[in-house]
Amino acid sequence: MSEVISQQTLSQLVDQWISQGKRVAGPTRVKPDVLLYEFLTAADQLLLNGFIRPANTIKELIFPRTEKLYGYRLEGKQIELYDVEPPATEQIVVGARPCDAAAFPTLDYVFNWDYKDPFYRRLRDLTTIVTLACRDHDEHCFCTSVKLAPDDEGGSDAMLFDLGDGNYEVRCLTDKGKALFAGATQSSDKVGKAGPGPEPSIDLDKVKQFLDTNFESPQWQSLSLRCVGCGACAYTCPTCHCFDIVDEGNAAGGARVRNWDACQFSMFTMHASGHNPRSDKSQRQRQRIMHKFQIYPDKFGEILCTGCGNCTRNCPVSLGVKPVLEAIQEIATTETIETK
Amino acid sequence: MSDNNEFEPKIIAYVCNWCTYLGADLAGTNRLEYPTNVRIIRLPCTGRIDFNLIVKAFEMGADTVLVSGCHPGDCHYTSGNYHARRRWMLFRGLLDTMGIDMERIHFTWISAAEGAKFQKVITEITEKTKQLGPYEAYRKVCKVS
Amino acid sequence: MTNIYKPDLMEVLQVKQHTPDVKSVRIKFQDEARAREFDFHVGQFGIFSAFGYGESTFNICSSSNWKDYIEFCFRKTGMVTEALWRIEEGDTIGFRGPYGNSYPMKEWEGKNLIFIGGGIAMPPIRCAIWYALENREKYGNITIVYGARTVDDLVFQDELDEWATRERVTVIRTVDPGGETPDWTGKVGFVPTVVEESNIPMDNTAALVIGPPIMIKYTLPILAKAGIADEDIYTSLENRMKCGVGKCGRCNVGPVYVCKEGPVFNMEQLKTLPNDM
Amino acid sequence: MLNQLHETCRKLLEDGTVQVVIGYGQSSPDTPAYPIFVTRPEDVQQLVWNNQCFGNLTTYLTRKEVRAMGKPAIVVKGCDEKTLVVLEKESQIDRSQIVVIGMACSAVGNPPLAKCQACEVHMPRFADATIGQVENPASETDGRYADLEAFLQKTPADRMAYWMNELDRCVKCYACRQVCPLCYCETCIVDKNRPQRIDTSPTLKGNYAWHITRAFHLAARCVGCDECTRACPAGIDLRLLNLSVAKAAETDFGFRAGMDPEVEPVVGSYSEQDKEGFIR
Repeated sequence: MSEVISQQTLSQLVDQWISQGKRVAGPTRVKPDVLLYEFLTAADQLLLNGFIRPANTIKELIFPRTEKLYGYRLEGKQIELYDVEPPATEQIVVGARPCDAAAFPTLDYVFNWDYKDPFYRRLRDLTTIVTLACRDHDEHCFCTSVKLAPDDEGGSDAMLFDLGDGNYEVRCLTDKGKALFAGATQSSDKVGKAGPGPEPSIDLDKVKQFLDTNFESPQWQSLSLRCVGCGACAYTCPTCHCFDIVDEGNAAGGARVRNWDACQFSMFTMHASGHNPRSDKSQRQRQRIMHKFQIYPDKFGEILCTGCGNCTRNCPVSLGVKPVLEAIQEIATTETIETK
Repeated sequence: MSDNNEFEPKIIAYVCNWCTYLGADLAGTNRLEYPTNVRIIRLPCTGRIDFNLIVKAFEMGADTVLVSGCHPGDCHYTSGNYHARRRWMLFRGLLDTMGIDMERIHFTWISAAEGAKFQKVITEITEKTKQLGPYEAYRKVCKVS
Repeated sequence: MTNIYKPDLMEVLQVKQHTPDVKSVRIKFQDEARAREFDFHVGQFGIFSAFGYGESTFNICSSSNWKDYIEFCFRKTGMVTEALWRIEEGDTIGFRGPYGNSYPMKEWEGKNLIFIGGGIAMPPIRCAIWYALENREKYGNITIVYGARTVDDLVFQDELDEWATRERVTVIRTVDPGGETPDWTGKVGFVPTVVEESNIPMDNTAALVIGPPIMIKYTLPILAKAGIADEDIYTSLENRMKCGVGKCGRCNVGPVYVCKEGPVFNMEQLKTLPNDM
Repeated sequence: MLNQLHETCRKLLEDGTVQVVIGYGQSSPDTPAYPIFVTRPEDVQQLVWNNQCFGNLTTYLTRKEVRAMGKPAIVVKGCDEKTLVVLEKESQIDRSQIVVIGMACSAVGNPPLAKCQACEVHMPRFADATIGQVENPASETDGRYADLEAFLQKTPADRMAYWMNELDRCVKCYACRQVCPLCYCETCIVDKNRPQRIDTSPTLKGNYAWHITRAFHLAARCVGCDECTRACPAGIDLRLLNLSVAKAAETDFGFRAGMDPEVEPVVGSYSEQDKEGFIR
């Protein structure tokens, strides 16, 4: 037995949430050739099918690209700090991909170890995530290689399965999810099924082994050679979470703000002295891969990658995680053969 | 509308040290009154007037920006104003495409002897800006979300 | 929920200029309750802010025994430090911390101590020196080797003078060749050479070496040769940081987050880290 | 054509004329080709040439890692080749130290990119080796600024509204800057903070300041390769901004960046006769 919802009821539900003043986001076409997760003003903007995944991620709902940490007012020698009004609006994402949602249980670790990040937690609590199990994948998808699946439930409060007949099976996974769909679904004997997902192509153990023993490998140079050094991969990654803290304001007052930052920028680690521990883009590319597949797993036990493939899709030179891992795997294999 | 409520525009004037600034000075010594809406920022030469400064002025709440320097041929540094002129020509095209109100950006040549012209220009663009009203559109851009 | 990014407001009690581009600042909590509960260990760092400009990370260079105020020291090099350069007595700045680990002052008890610093690295050593002097009976001989490019670049000169008058304390000052003045009475030469030539007894000794990477690189073999074990040689790393609390992702050296697992490391630990510095 | 490319490159590598060939590789058909760096003659088979070869590879000529590889040969389309003219004019490259392999190109993309619709350099003009012939190249049109002109039909208020909507999506990943072969500054002005001219935050304010700056720093330099637009993950049509400055340069000075190596660049020179109708 399952619970199903028709496309029509789902749309009504979305409109209802919007009219209740909730912020509802989902995949939508902002231009003929640009598909992004955006806040919706009406259910008919929501697109669930006919594409692999949006070019951005839902990370932004919980870890905004720019966020005020607090404000300050200056008057003569007097300074007053004040908290920025915390967001109180409930947020709902509809039609997120499981590879978007799966990032949050992983990100919970870094935002909550020792010092708890109140901004992340607040938005995390306010957000309900309804994912849609993937039926299709493209050549950049590799969720199955990082131990996820097209219907991975991590981070989802509810998951939809397209039944192909204008109906969706709804699986409520948390209380938040249940509350959202309470009374809106009907019992049915139809059970949804996700697509098979991409064939796993990366042996993570092999990759980890390479990373553990090849910090100083000349291969990093060739692996990063075509990288142009932008932040498109990091900013469209569901799990990249590095940030910068800057002041925005003038002599009278302003705010301290945190903005997304990316390890691929040379300024990221530049010391005041002018020394830069990662002055080379090979060092920066290494940091990105190490952080995801060695440092984070060693520290928190989770891989910092959901295999969504956004980094490669958005990369101006089609680099990103998957091609690098595949190359590492190939190098690792060749080297093993050679040493034998 | 009472005088108190009348819109008083903020006008930023980037002027060169050698001509327009002295022109403004002359207006002062000759007691030629001009509106107090203008805030004069002195730079060495119009060639130094980085277009970022124009954007910055709008960011900081200017309703109109004036850039003014030496007449062609009079540049203290020989050619600063010629270079500036070229850049403005290109810059105007860009701002126009971005939908920035071109009636809020003015360029003039005012020499050290033209105190009266300075007075006239400032009076005119102040009046003009009063008609246009506050530059709400750019303030909307700069309202940090 | 506590806003971990919001600093405490601090009143500036004193600003002291040491060199043409180095100042130290003494600050105290505006909030008295915070002042009472505040505690730290020497070696920890804080994040200091000039509102309107941003935050910068410095070691807390005062001793943890000084309860009425804390001090930090900085060189004018960027936007934030230029803003801090302009502050005066009575101004307000921001401080959050203390962050990171600290010097193992407890473990060092019963040992001779050798402090080796170069340039702007004196402040993070100074807190440990004062702490040791304030618990004088717990530590053996103290040797301080401090070098800078020129005589003008030596910071805390008055305190160096004072330390030199204390019992069982040796202070060796040096400047790089060419940096001396006609009346300079200290040594002339680079720190590693001076350490080597000074015949400092190094038995039962713990060393704290902070300075430019090149200075550390050439000093370490000398200490090793004198028989100081890797686990007794300490340094403090100063990577670029933004959050200070292990989130912003830039201060790591390989797997180690300097802001949380550092900034204090001994050589044994550093040798396990990849060359990411 | 591909054979000829392979042979040319093999020869260049074999006889040591160059140490590296910067060209296009591809993982599977009909996916965007990406830059590859071929250093061994036996690897020239990896080079591809087809309508997926979007990138402007000249962006690598000024990068230290690539420079360290030795003398390069570079595969260019007619449009990319214009960049070389500007780079040389700005003393960023020594043309005699680069072997340019020009590819005849009717258009890239399917459907062809906007820039290809009004392309007049299907055949590279200054290459050391030119490969292929364009059959029935679209005849040169005056449509270079067609999209911009259509856009300018909107009222200024509508244009403002359009950009507010577009630039709201900018996340400041700087892909536009990083792919640009003419954004070669050691330290970009947004990365300088004394003073902080441009807000680094990806707010509308910071984004406006950034995109005005980016477009204007390319004034009369941008050759219209449109890599910035292609690279933008938010799909912002940066091309319109570049075109507006290019159009001003052409209208006012008869100048088109990268077209004629003999002409003095517009920015950096001046004429006493420049028109100044807008100056009082």
